[in-house]
Amino acid sequence: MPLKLNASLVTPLLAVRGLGKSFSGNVVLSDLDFAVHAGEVQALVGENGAGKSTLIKVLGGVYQPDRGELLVEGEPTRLRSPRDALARGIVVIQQELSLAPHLSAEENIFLGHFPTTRFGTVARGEMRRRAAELLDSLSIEIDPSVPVGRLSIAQQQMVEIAKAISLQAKVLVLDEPTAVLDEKRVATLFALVARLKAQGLGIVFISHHLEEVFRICDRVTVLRDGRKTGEAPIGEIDQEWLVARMIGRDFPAHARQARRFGKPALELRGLSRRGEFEDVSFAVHEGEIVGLAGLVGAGRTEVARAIVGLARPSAGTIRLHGQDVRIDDPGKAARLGISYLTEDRKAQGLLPNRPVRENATISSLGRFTRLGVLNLVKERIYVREMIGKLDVRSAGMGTEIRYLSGGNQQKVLIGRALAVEPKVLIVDEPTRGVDIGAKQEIYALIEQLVARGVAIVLISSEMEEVLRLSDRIVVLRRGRVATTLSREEASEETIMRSAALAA
Amino acid sequence: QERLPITNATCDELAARYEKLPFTDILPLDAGPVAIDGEEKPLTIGFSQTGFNHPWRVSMLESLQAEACRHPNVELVVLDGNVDVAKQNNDVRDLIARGVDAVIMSPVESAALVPAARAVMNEGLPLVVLDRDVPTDKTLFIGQSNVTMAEGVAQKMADDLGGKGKIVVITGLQGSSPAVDRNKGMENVLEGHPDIEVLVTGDGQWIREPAVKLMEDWLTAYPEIDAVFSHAEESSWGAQLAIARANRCGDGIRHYTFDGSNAGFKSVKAGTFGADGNYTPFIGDIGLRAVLYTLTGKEIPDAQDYAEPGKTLVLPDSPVVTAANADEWIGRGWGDFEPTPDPCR
Amino acid sequence: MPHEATHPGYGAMLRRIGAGRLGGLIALVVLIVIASLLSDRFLTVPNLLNVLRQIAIVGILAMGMTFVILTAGIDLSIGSILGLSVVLYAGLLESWGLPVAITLGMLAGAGAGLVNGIGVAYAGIPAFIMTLGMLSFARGLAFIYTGGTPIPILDETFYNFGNGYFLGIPIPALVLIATLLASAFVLGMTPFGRSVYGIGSNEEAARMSGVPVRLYKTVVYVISGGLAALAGVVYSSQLGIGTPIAGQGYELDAIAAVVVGGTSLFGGKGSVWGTFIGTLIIGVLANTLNLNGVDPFVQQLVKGALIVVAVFGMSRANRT
Amino acid sequence: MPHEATHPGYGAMLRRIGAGRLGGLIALVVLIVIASLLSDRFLTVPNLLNVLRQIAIVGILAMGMTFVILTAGIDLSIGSILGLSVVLYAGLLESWGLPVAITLGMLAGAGAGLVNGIGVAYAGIPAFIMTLGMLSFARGLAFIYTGGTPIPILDETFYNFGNGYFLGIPIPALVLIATLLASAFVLGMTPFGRSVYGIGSNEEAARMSGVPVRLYKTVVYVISGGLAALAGVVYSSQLGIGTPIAGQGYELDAIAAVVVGGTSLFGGKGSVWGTFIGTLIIGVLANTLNLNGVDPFVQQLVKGALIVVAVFGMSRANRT
Ligand SMILES: Nc1ncnc2c1ncn2[C@@H]1O[C@H](COP(=O)(O)OP(=O)(O)OP(=O)(O)O)[C@@H](O)[C@H]1O
Ligand SMILES: Nc1ncnc2c1ncn2[C@@H]1O[C@H](COP(=O)(O)OP(=O)(O)OP(=O)(O)O)[C@@H](O)[C@H]1O
Ligand SMILES: [Mg+2]
Ligand SMILES: [Mg+2]
Repeated sequence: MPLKLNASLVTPLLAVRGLGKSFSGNVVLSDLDFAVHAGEVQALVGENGAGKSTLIKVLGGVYQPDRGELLVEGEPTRLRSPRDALARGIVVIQQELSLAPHLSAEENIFLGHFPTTRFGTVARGEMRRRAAELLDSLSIEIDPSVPVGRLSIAQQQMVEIAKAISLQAKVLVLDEPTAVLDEKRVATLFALVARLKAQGLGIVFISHHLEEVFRICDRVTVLRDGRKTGEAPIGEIDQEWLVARMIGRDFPAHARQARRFGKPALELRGLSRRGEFEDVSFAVHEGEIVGLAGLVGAGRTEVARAIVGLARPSAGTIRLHGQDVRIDDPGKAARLGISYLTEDRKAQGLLPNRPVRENATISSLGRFTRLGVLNLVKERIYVREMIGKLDVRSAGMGTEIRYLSGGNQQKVLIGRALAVEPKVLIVDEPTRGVDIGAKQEIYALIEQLVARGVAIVLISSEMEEVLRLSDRIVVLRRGRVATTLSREEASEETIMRSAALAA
Repeated sequence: QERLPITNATCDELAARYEKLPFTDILPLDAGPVAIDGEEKPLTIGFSQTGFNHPWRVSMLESLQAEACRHPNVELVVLDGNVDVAKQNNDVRDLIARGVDAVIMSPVESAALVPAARAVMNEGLPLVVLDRDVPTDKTLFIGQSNVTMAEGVAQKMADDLGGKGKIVVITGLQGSSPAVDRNKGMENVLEGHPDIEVLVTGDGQWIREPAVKLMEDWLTAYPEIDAVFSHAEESSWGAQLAIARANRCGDGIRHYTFDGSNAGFKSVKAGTFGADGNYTPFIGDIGLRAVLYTLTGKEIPDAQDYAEPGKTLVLPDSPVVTAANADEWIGRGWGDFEPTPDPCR
Repeated sequence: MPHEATHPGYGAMLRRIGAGRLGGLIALVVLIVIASLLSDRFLTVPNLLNVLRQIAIVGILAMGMTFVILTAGIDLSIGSILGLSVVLYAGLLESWGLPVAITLGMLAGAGAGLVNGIGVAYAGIPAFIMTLGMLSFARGLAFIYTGGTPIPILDETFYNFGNGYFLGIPIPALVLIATLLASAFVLGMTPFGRSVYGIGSNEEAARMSGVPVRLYKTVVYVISGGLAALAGVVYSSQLGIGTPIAGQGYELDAIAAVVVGGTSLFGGKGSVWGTFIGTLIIGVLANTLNLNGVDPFVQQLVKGALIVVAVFGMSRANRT
Repeated sequence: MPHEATHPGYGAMLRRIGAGRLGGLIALVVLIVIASLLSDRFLTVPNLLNVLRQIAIVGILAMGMTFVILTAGIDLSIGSILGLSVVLYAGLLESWGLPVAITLGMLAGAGAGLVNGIGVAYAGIPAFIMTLGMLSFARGLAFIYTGGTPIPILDETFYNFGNGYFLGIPIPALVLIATLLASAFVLGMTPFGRSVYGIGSNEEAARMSGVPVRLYKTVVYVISGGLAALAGVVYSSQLGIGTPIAGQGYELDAIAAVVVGGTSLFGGKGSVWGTFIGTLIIGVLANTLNLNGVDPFVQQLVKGALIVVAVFGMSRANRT
């Protein structure tokens, strides 16, 4: 490998020239040049909908380019399918997780390239051993024989990464791999990326976290509306340079307003669910944001699900505005004024083949209904306004939401949660996969809601986000409240310490 | 030479079979083009059959095609009702839309084809109904009775059993009109024989496979069975297979069945079946001749008034085929295939 | 819209949405052109009215099936429910009179649908199995009620309903069209209808959004059962008989109409308009084959092949 | 494992997986106990062998169907393919001899499956429609080939195959068991088999992983068609006749067996062992009803209700 290094510095492992791609007349990429070299981590950044995922889908053989050529080690190539791409050593981890939920982790890792015995059967022993090694090297603590559908999103993401490594790639493309990982796992992943880079792989890394780009990348390419607006070695630029090319505008400096809390809106008392969390108590007041921090798997999502009636607590009570309530399903929760923005966009959020408009209003149809009939005009006006306010970018509200970029999908779902005008809003990883511009917009939105007296529970693995928004921070560790920190006490360090402390 | 639909036979082949048809002497008609008012224009006759899921139904068409072959200016349009009254209703209306000169119909279900029959009559077209009647106006109905036929078969069974015994019944497809009628005929006879006990009834769907399972299970459940009363030869064969497999050939279980195929008659002769209801499908040719009589303005000699609207043509009774008359009937039934070898022999 | 420039898309997008149905329409038009070339009887008023009358029963069934399939469910029991309702109409007519007979029969159909719905939505039994069970169960009831013998219906009013015309159009066709319009309204203009699409698109997400998923899924089977009983009204009034074997196998015809009409069996996508077109395609196909006197055995073959070709052609048309 | 405490999971996990089949087994055992109480003839060797022979045809069909359903597909054409193969065996036997007849019939079955597979996997036609078309098409072919008349089979060897015993077990039952073992091996032990689960679980993910999705999907339909033809061998050798209506409606029985056996119609989940149990449940049910001489009308009713109850009970058992 090292011998070839020099030569491959000249010839990129993978490149596109003059690439163009559109979907039924909708131009997504135009005249794009992009290259990945051996032993290099190439960052790809841009706003939601800039075309990053589309580009890497072309690289991975999922889409065929309309225009331009694709070169693998200097040789013009057509990749007709992901199978073709894999055969050429190009491995892509998609933004949307793509695992087979019914298969075990080890089978998912080796799906498409099972180790076989000499009789052509799957070599189970070898598969298990190699899977265990891989998972171990990534410090993923899961039972490799468990169906991945039972794993948390973060764990699934790690399985995907293990899978990619098992493929012995020459080029590894990671589309927002860190979006669902906590700090600890991000560090693990970055160590791995460094190792692979040293082995001579070419790596493409997509992230909305610009600090991550500066942490591990060698070069960066900026996309905007499907065109390249900048390319530079990482050492020659700074964050402002990036933001300017991505968005072309600046953000106002963040100034936090003082908040005034009202009466307790939502109180949990000794809430437990066997095997998931235990004795969780905290209160959220009107006009307050309570952050729920913790490592992946700490049980934050489970608590939220119990609150909105998706899982039945085995003990404890939920009080709403001073009254004990029993919530059996999210419909009841919604009627009581509790809205939940789920962390698993694809599985629990999107109505994938329905238009943006319907996705936005499915929770709040009542407000457009008179005498049992929907007022479609009113709905349209409302959605248009919402799309404008949240800056959702899509061809129109009639587009099926699955065709939107991940970040824009998230904005629509936020719009859905807001449309019911909740009194209590639980947001689970609200800015996962959202670009920095949109992130600011979402923060502003959350702050507006709080100012209007909404009580908010914020679940987030992003330390910065929790710190910035929360008035109080409840840290969960293995299903129990480890500590509750006031705004003054909270810092990245105090949170991490109580979240990760050995039991 | 052109092969005709369904039967896949040529007119030459059918001409040979015409010779053997039992009722060519009823409404006799010379071969050759049919002239209406002295004009030999092409005639299209629609035939709406219940369904072609049974060879009996194919044989009915065969007799019809054989007659049609004798008249070069007569063309048949054949439709398959798929044993669905609604489909057959639609078929008949499609025939009218196509502009046929007359309709021959063998209904899935008597009462349900009334609207279709009225539609034909409203167009002023001749309508000949075969096998199962429709209780509304028509040009002519030609058919035998499944009820009386079943009475004959059941009577033979009662006689053979000496008025005493245990029987099992395998019906034709549940709810289909011949199954209903054959059951009724059997019940009529058994009313007079209180010592004949019906152990159990099952749905044989006219075919072999379900009958095998039924009989297998019944042989397990009932140590003593004297006879199998089955609505179809195929189902009887299924029962016989099950008997052989259960090593119960020695029990002397008798079979009483229906269909009237040559293979069935041979099996009666061989003693496998005690009786075969001789329900002939060869009435299609009479139907077509009746239509041609009507179109040419010829009187149908033996047409009589009867309980239903319209007229009927009374056919000579086909006797139940038993060992006594089997020889006389072999060759006059339908189908030219050999009987299944009796596994008990 | 700030991003107009990047997304010249509206027109394109619209075209794509239109095309979802365009494919079906094109297939229908092509079929009609071929049919008229093959037989000059095809494009006559009586024949077209025939076709409309002929598709009414399966069309009404297919409307109900569309609701169910939109939720990613399936209802195999509609043929049997039709059969059950039909024998009830026939059996109750004489002693109780037309209105009572119809009411009770329709209630039985909706009731069977309710059982289906509760089984699927509350007991969590897969729709395929639940409605397969009902297929057997309802048919058994129909047989037991009649003792296996068809019951003739001798009511003139009823007969005229099934065989009459209103404004020159066969009444069964009008029933179908009324069903179509009502279904389109419910699916397009009510929160319930909207939620039906949502449930089919992603049941979990719909639940999270506060849609009363189980209730609505139940309602969908009640609609399907009720419409099967309505199809039974058309059936028995048209044919003047209540036979326990009525409607056998119609579930497959109805599903075929729905899918040919572009509704996805995986739920969340499709419309009753599409189903109407699908029903027409299948109806015109059967009519043409009959008009041209195609050998019945060959008809089966051709019909099988043509449905596949139609769906294939449609998906092509919708792609471009 | 550090997370043992919060995740008591492994044991529970294993038990849960086991239970996926346990539910079916419990249902079967309950059924068997009831059957033996209702009739003392039930638990006799000849009767149990009978049951095994009786389930062979649908069981073999259901094995093929399991492959298809595991990929989230469906094959409605197997009954017709069985019918087509059966008339080919009967028709070719006399002039070409047994081996050639069987080979050609099996090839026809696999060929029909191949057409299904290409239609579904390459042309993107929904499996329901593609195989519904084939249902009609293959049945049409069988009718045309025979002219609607059954062809008797007069071959002793063939007859003995279908009706004989080997080591005291009916040969059809042995064929079923061999099919079961081979299917279980392929699904459980080969890359193809595991990929079948992967495709059904998440087709997109399988494609991304480099699984030749279209090829494998095609193969699955070829297997289903081929096994339908194998079931045809059992059918015609047992009955000594090649009738074009053979196998009508068997597709629904096969699907029922698969689903009762715990395989999900949405793909990715299930096993041929489950299907075998499902087939047994349905077979024992029919046998018991017959042994007790239940009226055929009532049988239908009871059968419908019991399948639903069995599936419901199983899902309960699997939950705890
Ligand atoms: N299959 C498709 N059909 C139609 N439009 C599509 C399709 N895939 C993507 N698009 C559109 O292309 C644009 C680029 O999407 P893409 O997913 O590449 O963005 P992205 O840069 O990855 O965004 P994000 O950061 O939010 O993931 C978006 O406007 C999206 O709506
Ligand atoms: N490391 C792990 N090993 C095994 N199981 C885990 C692990 N991490 C999470 N889980 C599973 O995830 C569940 C808790 O995850 P949950 O989603 O509630 O946590 P969270 O704090 O919300 O994390 P996330 O950041 O992923 O949302 C547990 O019940 C467990 O099944
Ligand atoms: Mg993206
Ligand atoms: Mg979480």
